[in-house]
Amino acid sequence: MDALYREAILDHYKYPRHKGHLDSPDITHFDHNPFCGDEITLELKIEDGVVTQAAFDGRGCAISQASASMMTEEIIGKSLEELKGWSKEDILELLGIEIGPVRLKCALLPLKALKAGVWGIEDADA
Amino acid sequence: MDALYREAILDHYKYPRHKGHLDSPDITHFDHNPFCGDEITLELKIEDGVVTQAAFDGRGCAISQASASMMTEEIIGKSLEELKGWSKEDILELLGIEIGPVRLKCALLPLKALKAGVWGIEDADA
Amino acid sequence: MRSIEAIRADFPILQREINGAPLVYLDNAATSQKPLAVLRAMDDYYRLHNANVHRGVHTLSEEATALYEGARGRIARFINAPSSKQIIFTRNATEAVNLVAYSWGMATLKPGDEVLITQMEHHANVVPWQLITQRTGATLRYVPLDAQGTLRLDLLDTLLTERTKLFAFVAMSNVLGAINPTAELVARAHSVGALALVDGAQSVPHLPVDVQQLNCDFLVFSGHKMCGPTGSGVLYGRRDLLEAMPPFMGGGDMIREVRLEGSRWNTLPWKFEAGTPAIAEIIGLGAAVDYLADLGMDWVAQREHELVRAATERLSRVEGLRILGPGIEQRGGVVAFTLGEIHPHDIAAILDADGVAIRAGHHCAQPIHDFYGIPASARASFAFYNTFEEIDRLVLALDKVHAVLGM
Amino acid sequence: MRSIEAIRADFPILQREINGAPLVYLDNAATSQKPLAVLRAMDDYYRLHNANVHRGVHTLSEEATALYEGARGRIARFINAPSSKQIIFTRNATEAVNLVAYSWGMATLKPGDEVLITQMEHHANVVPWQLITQRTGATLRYVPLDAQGTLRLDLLDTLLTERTKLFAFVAMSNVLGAINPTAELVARAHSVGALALVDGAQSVPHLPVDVQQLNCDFLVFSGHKMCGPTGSGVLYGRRDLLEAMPPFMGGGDMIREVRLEGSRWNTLPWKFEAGTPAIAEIIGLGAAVDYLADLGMDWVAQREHELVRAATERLSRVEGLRILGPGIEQRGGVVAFTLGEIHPHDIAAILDADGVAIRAGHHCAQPIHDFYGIPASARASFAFYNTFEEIDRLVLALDKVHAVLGM
Ligand SMILES: Cc1ncc(COP(=O)(O)O)c(C=O)c1O
Ligand SMILES: Cc1ncc(COP(=O)(O)O)c(C=O)c1O
Repeated sequence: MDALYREAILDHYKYPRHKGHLDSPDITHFDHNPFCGDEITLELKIEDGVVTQAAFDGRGCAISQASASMMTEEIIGKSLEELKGWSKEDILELLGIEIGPVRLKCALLPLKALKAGVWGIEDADA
Repeated sequence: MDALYREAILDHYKYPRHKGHLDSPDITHFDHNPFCGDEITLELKIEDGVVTQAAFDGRGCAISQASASMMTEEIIGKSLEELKGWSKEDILELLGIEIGPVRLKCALLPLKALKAGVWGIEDADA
Repeated sequence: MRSIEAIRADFPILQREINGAPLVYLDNAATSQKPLAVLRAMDDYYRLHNANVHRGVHTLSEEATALYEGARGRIARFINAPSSKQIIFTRNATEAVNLVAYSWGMATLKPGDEVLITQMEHHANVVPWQLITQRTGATLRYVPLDAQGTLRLDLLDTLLTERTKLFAFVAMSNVLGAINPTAELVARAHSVGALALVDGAQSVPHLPVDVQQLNCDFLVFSGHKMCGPTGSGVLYGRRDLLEAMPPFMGGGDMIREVRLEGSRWNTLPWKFEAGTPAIAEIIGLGAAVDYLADLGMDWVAQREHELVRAATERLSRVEGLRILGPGIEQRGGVVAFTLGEIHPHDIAAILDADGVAIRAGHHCAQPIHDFYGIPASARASFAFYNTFEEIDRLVLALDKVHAVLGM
Repeated sequence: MRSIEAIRADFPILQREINGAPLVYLDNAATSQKPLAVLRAMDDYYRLHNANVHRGVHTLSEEATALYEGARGRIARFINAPSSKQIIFTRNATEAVNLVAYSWGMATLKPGDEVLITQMEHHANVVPWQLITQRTGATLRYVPLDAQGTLRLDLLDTLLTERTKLFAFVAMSNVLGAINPTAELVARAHSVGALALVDGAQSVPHLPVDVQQLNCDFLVFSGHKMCGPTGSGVLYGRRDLLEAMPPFMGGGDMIREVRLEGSRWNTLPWKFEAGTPAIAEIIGLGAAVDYLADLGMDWVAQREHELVRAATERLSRVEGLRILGPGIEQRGGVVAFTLGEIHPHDIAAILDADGVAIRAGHHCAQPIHDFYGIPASARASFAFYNTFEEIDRLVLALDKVHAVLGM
């Protein structure tokens, strides 16, 4: 099968972690990619500058959904300062796949929402 | 030498016939080709629907000048009706050369002036 | 008729392997592949004749001009235009629509006027009209779709009124595959005094098109979708309209005289062709229409109809697959579909792993997808060089999508 | 450095014979010839990778996109643009000027505003400003020429005022050969708060050009004049300006979202690239800038300078021959001339009989010819692949013009 759909990605796509909503999140951010219709809403609870809970909701392709699921797992327990330093490489490492320019947009949509939420900036470049 | 500049053409170019102006012409028509700057003023005297005198003035390339000179020679004595029936083939026959699309415009400028003058129509297609 | 194998041999790219499997190219509505005859026409031009056209007195320039203008004549004949003066070269269909919007639209439209388009338009036939109606204060209206993905023609009487100045619509949708009753729609536009612009980007490459029979005022299409090169497109227009329209872009070739105080325009078609044209590309497009004319557009349409009939039959048996658009009688060689909840990107990516190239997304037709309430669809689109075996490969690969992503 | 013979072997057309004599191609200012590397890049694209770019998920589309966007990066580096987002692809330099005129000009210019151009502009940098100033009620002004055929810079103080919104001028004239002090003119424009648009159609192919050093706001040029294919052109723009400008043409690729109620634009550079771009041509242009960068633009400029120095020396000894434009220090590889009263068409035709290709006419620069009071001129223009022997052939053929047409 295509290297894109490795086992871990399919697992996160079929059984997404942290999918849903938080009660009164501290940060909520919605982003979408109109070219393919991927949508994500990311919610975070923050205590002392550290992410204590994370959830996402949305729809989209396996890559964007797996990326969101993996990312929410990973960011819990991380400080906002650390997350501000995250780059596209961090997400690609999580996904563990090589990715072309079109699908890259899918893979990075959750990061884009995270960054924008954390920085409080709409439409920031990931 | 280039087939364009055969002897007869050079002769008409160097020694143009009927170059100049008529006293009180019946028909005067100016036309020009802005792409190369060829200009011609054609003057005709008409009696009983027949060209009795013709003259041209202008400037331009050898082809346009030779064409004007040859044409004025040829049209004297011809009826306006007959000239209305002239086409581009008649001029090309006079010139006796094969001619590409760009120079064709030069060759046909005198005919264009003749036609417009005779038909009284500005900018008529030759 | 030559065999399909022989025809396929004309297209070098069809020999390619993708991820170890022979390429199955089913993205023809996005752009077609090019036969050798087209590649050779352009290569020969550059190796033997390349020069700037018009007004060059030297041999190369005369040759280049004859090739370029010769292509115009052959393209005119291909759509049965009365004169090659009515064939204006653009980069693509999109530029052709913009040319009409900027030149005719800006000079004509006023507040109160209406432009009518449809909900099945490609963005190329939407956005220019949004821009120009905003600028001029005119109103943009849409013919909506019915449940079958065809036009609500029952609403035309209400939508087409004496306020309508232009009805711009697609002859064949690049998503729904729907073939619209073009001549009838043109007549309806004319009956209220509106002009009719036909977006032929999908019809000219795939169906016989005769502008005199359609009686349309404008027709736009793209060379790259009809075996021609990228960078080539066409606007056909009614002669009196084109004569009356102000120029669009200014520059060399489109003028007759330039003085510091002002300029006079050149005659048709050059009035609308500013600057050095896409010479090699238009010569390539000339070779492409020769190629298509040799095959015969009736044969092309027939062959693609058989392909799409087989495809829709086989696809409709795939579990969870839903085809957008009308039934086979009204459909050209395009099948857009959804597959359960699986995102089209995932479908296309998994198909690609087996060498099957389809497109996923909104195909530059978001209003259609809004109508269906979906963000995107997968689309297989056919050309005459496709085969029935390739349809088998498509269906097999779709089974794999289920296997990989099915819950 | 490779030998000139080796370089000439890269250009297949230079093997051609015209009327029995080897081609001497001296019409490079109209369009350049193309090296094999450019032809191969395009042919390979069509044979191996052809697909529509952007948003295609299948392999061919990803390859095509990578090639297309890769070319953008290389072209950006060629002119030292800060970012490839500032490189917008057009058909030619003419379209690039029109893009600025329609997008920036229509949104910005008001009655009382002024656009300043010069009397040595190509029509491409005249007519769009005539059209747009007429539409907006702004005023168009000209920097006149002095007797040497250079700009009357002494008048700049009067002509450039706080009313001037844009100063658009040619870096190197395609008739006079004059190389203008571009960076200085840009600075002068900026000193009154005006933007500076540089027409680089003749400079980018022949001189090293660095947009950051010039500090210009816009730069336009054409691919076909710099070893690239027809159908390719470039607009470079300052990023903040491009961001703020409204789109020019509407359609696919330039939008982010299209709803029936309106649309949102895509980001740079795609906001200005509506519809399927000239994919193969831009890939070809990428190969062309690689080719030029390999030669080195310093070497190109040096070589062409030597050629034009030799040409002007030898030509000035031809009886009755008068060269238009400035002396050799200020001249690029262009020599326009008149020969007594002999019409330039006749000169070019007689030269063509000996295989020497020059251009005759106004070269899309009528205001220059009006200045000299002549309707047309003959023009020899050089590229690095020309030779000193070819200059001999030019001069010999001019002697023949005298023999044939002399009185
Ligand atoms: C100085 C100058 N500007 C603009 C142009 C227009 O170039 P194009 O016809 O490729 O748009 C030319 C081409 O002749 C030129 O020499
Ligand atoms: C129906 C339709 N119209 C217009 C276009 C625009 O064509 P281009 O991108 O070549 O301008 C397309 C191309 O996808 C199309 O399918």
